[in-house]
Amino acid sequence: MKITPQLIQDHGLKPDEYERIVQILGREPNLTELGVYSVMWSEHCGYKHSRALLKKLPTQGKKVLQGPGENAGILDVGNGWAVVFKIESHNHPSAVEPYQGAATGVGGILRDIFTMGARPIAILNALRFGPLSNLKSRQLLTGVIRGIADYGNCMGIPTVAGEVSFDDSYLDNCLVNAMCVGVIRHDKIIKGVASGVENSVIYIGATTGRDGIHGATFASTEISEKSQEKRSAVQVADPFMEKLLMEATLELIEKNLLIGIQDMGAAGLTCSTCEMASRGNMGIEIDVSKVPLRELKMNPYEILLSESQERMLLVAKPGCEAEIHSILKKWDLNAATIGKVTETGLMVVKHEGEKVVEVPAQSLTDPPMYHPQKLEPAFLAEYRSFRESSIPVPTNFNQILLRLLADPTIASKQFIYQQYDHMVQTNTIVLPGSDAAVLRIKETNQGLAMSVDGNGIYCLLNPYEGGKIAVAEAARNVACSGAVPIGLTNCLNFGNPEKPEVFYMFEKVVEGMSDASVALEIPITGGNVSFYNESQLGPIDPTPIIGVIGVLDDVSKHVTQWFKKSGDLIYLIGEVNDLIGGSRYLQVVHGKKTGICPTIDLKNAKLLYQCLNELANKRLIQSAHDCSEGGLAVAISECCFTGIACGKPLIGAKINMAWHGRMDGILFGESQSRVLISFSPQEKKLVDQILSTYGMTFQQIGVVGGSQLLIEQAVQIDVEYIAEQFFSSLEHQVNSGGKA
Amino acid sequence: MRFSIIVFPGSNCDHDCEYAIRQVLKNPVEMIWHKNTDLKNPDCVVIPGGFSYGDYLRTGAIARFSPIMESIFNFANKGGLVIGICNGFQILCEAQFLPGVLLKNKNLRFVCRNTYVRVDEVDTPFTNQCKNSSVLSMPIAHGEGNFFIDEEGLKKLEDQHQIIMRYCNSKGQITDESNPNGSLKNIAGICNQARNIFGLMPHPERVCEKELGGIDGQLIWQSISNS
Amino acid sequence: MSWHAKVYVVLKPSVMDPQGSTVQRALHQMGYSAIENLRIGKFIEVNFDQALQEQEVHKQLNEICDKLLANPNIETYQFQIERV
Amino acid sequence: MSWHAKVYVVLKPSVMDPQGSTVQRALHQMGYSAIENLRIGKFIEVNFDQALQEQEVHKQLNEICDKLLANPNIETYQFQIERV
Ligand SMILES: Nc1ncnc2c1ncn2[C@@H]1O[C@H](COP(=O)(O)OP(=O)(O)O)[C@@H](O)[C@H]1O
Ligand SMILES: [Mg+2]
Repeated sequence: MKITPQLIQDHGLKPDEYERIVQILGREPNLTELGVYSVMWSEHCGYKHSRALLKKLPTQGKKVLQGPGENAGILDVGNGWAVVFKIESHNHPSAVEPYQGAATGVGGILRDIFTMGARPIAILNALRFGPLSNLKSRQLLTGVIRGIADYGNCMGIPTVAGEVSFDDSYLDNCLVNAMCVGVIRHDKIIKGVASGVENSVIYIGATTGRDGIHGATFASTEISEKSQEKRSAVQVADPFMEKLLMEATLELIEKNLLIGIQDMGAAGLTCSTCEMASRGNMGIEIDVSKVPLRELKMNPYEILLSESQERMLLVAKPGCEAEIHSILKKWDLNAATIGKVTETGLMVVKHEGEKVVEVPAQSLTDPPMYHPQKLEPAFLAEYRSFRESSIPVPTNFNQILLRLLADPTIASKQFIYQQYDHMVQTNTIVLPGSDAAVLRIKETNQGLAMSVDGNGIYCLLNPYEGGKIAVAEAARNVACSGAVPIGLTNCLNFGNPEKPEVFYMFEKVVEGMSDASVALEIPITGGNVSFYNESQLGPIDPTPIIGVIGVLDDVSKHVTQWFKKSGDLIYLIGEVNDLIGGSRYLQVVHGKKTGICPTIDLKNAKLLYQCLNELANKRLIQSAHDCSEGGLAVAISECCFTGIACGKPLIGAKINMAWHGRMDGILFGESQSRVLISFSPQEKKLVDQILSTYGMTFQQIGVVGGSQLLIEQAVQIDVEYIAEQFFSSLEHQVNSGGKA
Repeated sequence: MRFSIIVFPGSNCDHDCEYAIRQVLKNPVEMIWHKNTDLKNPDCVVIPGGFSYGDYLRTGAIARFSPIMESIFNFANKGGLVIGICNGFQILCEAQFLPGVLLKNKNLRFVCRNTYVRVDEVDTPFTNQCKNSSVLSMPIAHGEGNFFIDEEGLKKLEDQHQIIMRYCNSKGQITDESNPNGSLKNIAGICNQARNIFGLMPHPERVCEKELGGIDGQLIWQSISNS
Repeated sequence: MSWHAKVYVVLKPSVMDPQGSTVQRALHQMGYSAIENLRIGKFIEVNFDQALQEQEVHKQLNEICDKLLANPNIETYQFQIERV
Repeated sequence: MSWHAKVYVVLKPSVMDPQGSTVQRALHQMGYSAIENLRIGKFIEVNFDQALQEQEVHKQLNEICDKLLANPNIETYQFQIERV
């Protein structure tokens, strides 16, 4: 077939990119080769617009065993154990087919973890939808949650934490980011590398069908009416197959039978073949007529580009093939030796004896890199010019508090996480519902704390501060649980990077994240970029999602967020101030998505985390909870009642503090780096001393007790009543169409 | 007391049961792959939770044809103890070791949360360490735990005292609000007529350690050990 | 050429159908008030090797329905066979 | 008297059916080796109020299939109506 300009365009390649391919090959590519380049050089696989920036991320650290570049990042947690983790987006597929899209998203990130030899111990997710008053948003939410739940539940991997919020900007383009965490002994770590000439390349797992051909290219364009038609068959999730694949893979690795292994995710067989060859500086030759197929008459183009799920490619150690096959047989999995490692550096594909692809493997993994134009969007100046004084201070604070607690972004996500098995594997020490989930590592005393976080509106108002805050907040969640944050993964969800305004925001967010990562000494071990999150409504809010891992050397020292005991003192660490810019309060109550984004002092944040860690280590505090959306009043409320989700009684509090300014800002403003702690009066001296040592600003703001929440003269309300609103609101709104 | 845990493709609470029995309760355990036929001479067989064969078609439907099932049948016929938890309960029903069936939860959603169950029969090898009418706190995690049986079957279960535990509130009252899945008569666990086969939806292996929020599950394992 | 079978598995009338009633309720809420008795069963299609006699196909179908495709405690089944 | 409709919802041929293939594999292992292409769909039975015209039943069925009973991304449907 002749390669026409139209064909090149249909493959999402630009004319000069095509020229580059011709130069590399010294000839015109054939259609199959064109397909192979087009997927590997798509934005989704090739990071064409983001790579230059991502290279600047701080990825080094004492505990980093594996930074970006492999299937997942790896951190040392001591005692010979390591944690393997990564986050990935499945936004576009989920927007089209929420159930299967979300399920296959979970399947994909799980493979990234167990392909490194680690047993997945936890799944997390971050989701964004349009408002629940919209039928489509409700359908997306319901489908996505079921998809995540069915996959993780069937696999027997607990979904322990997550984050969901709602905003108009995600109406047609929901976000589905899934993160997985696994643990592994150092000596079992294996990589996606091919080496050893003549070693066999083996395909295992599900059969290959025509589903998801060009999925990577699809994820690299905006969603439109047309994208629906452009899709080939929807990828269907088969968690049972993945469970078998996981057990078999872990057994193969445990028995030391493999040189390298890589999952087939985006760009399927193409990607795994050339990436393994390229990482090992080798070539690979495969015969696609040997690939187990599900459909008749598939041509090499289709076989190479199919994104059928639940498949892996592995390179066998010499002499181990027979044992590999017998293990796969035990698990009833397909396996086929489809090729071998070569020294040529070429990716060669044969089909029925004929050579159909011959290209340098490295050229596929080294796509063009762009430095897109950037332009500060005009709206930023507008947001900055917002005057808080233009908002009248209301007086009905009880009602406002109730409204915020019932706001789906703030309200309990119990309705969602009860659909996830969050206890299987019996490691979950802190269940969903506190700032971070805490899991034990069974063979040790240690625990891992984990949290995902992101805040689109801060990044919209001020991308640099927003980027910093995203990192700091996820880390703060982990620190509140008593753990030391040791590394992070991130998923950058943005609009079309070819639009200078979008790219401007992207760059600023990444700068902010980088600076926070350096200042907080939390290296970035990997992540994912999802561009082209746009619809007729324009780009989504810039949404970096940060997943942080923390370590507790003694898991019994973990801290949860709810008040424990009547008579305990309540401290606020951090400042009392009255700024309402960018707050959920301003948005929900006044309908204004604007204002000056809160700022954060990273030096102080670092000290705060160390301070929290010391308080936890010395077992001085009963609870710690960070103030985030909804501000101080919402945070205090949550301390009063979130324990009931774990069978603990609810309990009131009486708050009196030194404050000045506007009461709505005091109660609902979202100043950063603030944490509420509670502790027994006996510990006051020691707590004061530690807080002072770290230079924290703090004050006693109240005492735990009673059945009411009393804040100054402003709030007086029964805890049982607000708890009821908080826990039932989301389910109610999903069922009733967004009416609170 | 020797335990054998059956591992089906898709079982995923097998290691949780193993950990609870071996590490917490210090009993010997064997893991038995479903394609085998040798149970390794246990005193009690455990069919763990999970999604055997992905729960495709119907929960437990395909697992009952595994080679190991015949060995379990023979073992049970000789009076050996068999406990099926969650998916294990579903398999026991599909295999007709226990009467009834577990339908989709009434609200069609998977539910993972703590529940309370009242132990109504203590004269069994699985509950002999419980006090009559005692309330245990145990989590559930299932999409299909809605026990159903026809009227005649129910009457038999009641007459023969085969309904071992029922969902209740923290005070032990059997109420609609405390029924998490629409189960007939709030049934959470039943045994066969011979009382040596027990199926239940809640997960005793998940509450054997304080760190995990409770130790009520130990009572089940201890009862088995003592019988 | 082979045998094509269509198998219908339905819940016995006495067995409640949580899924069916939920769907029916949803449809009522959407305004389809003329709907009643909605029940959800399974529709299984399967081919048999042409070499088999019709009688043998019939026999095998009965077996696999009894053993696997339907649960006799709660379900009944029917099937049709045709040559294609 | 009322209208009785039978609705068949099946996966599009290009869409993978993990459930069907798992069941088929199980049947093969049980010795039913002549079986191929087993696919599992839904069989929905529903009644409509007799007061409706046949045309109206037809229209409503199309609507509820499109909106709720079938997922147009991966499934297709057919139905039959009869008076009972
Ligand atoms: N936002 C990011 N920050 C740091 N590393 C990133 C980011 N996005 C992608 N990466 C890294 O780039 C590499 C390629 O990512 P990806 O294509 O998503 O991998 P895979 O296809 O194996 O999931 C990975 O090592 C990933 O960790
Ligand atoms: Mg990968």
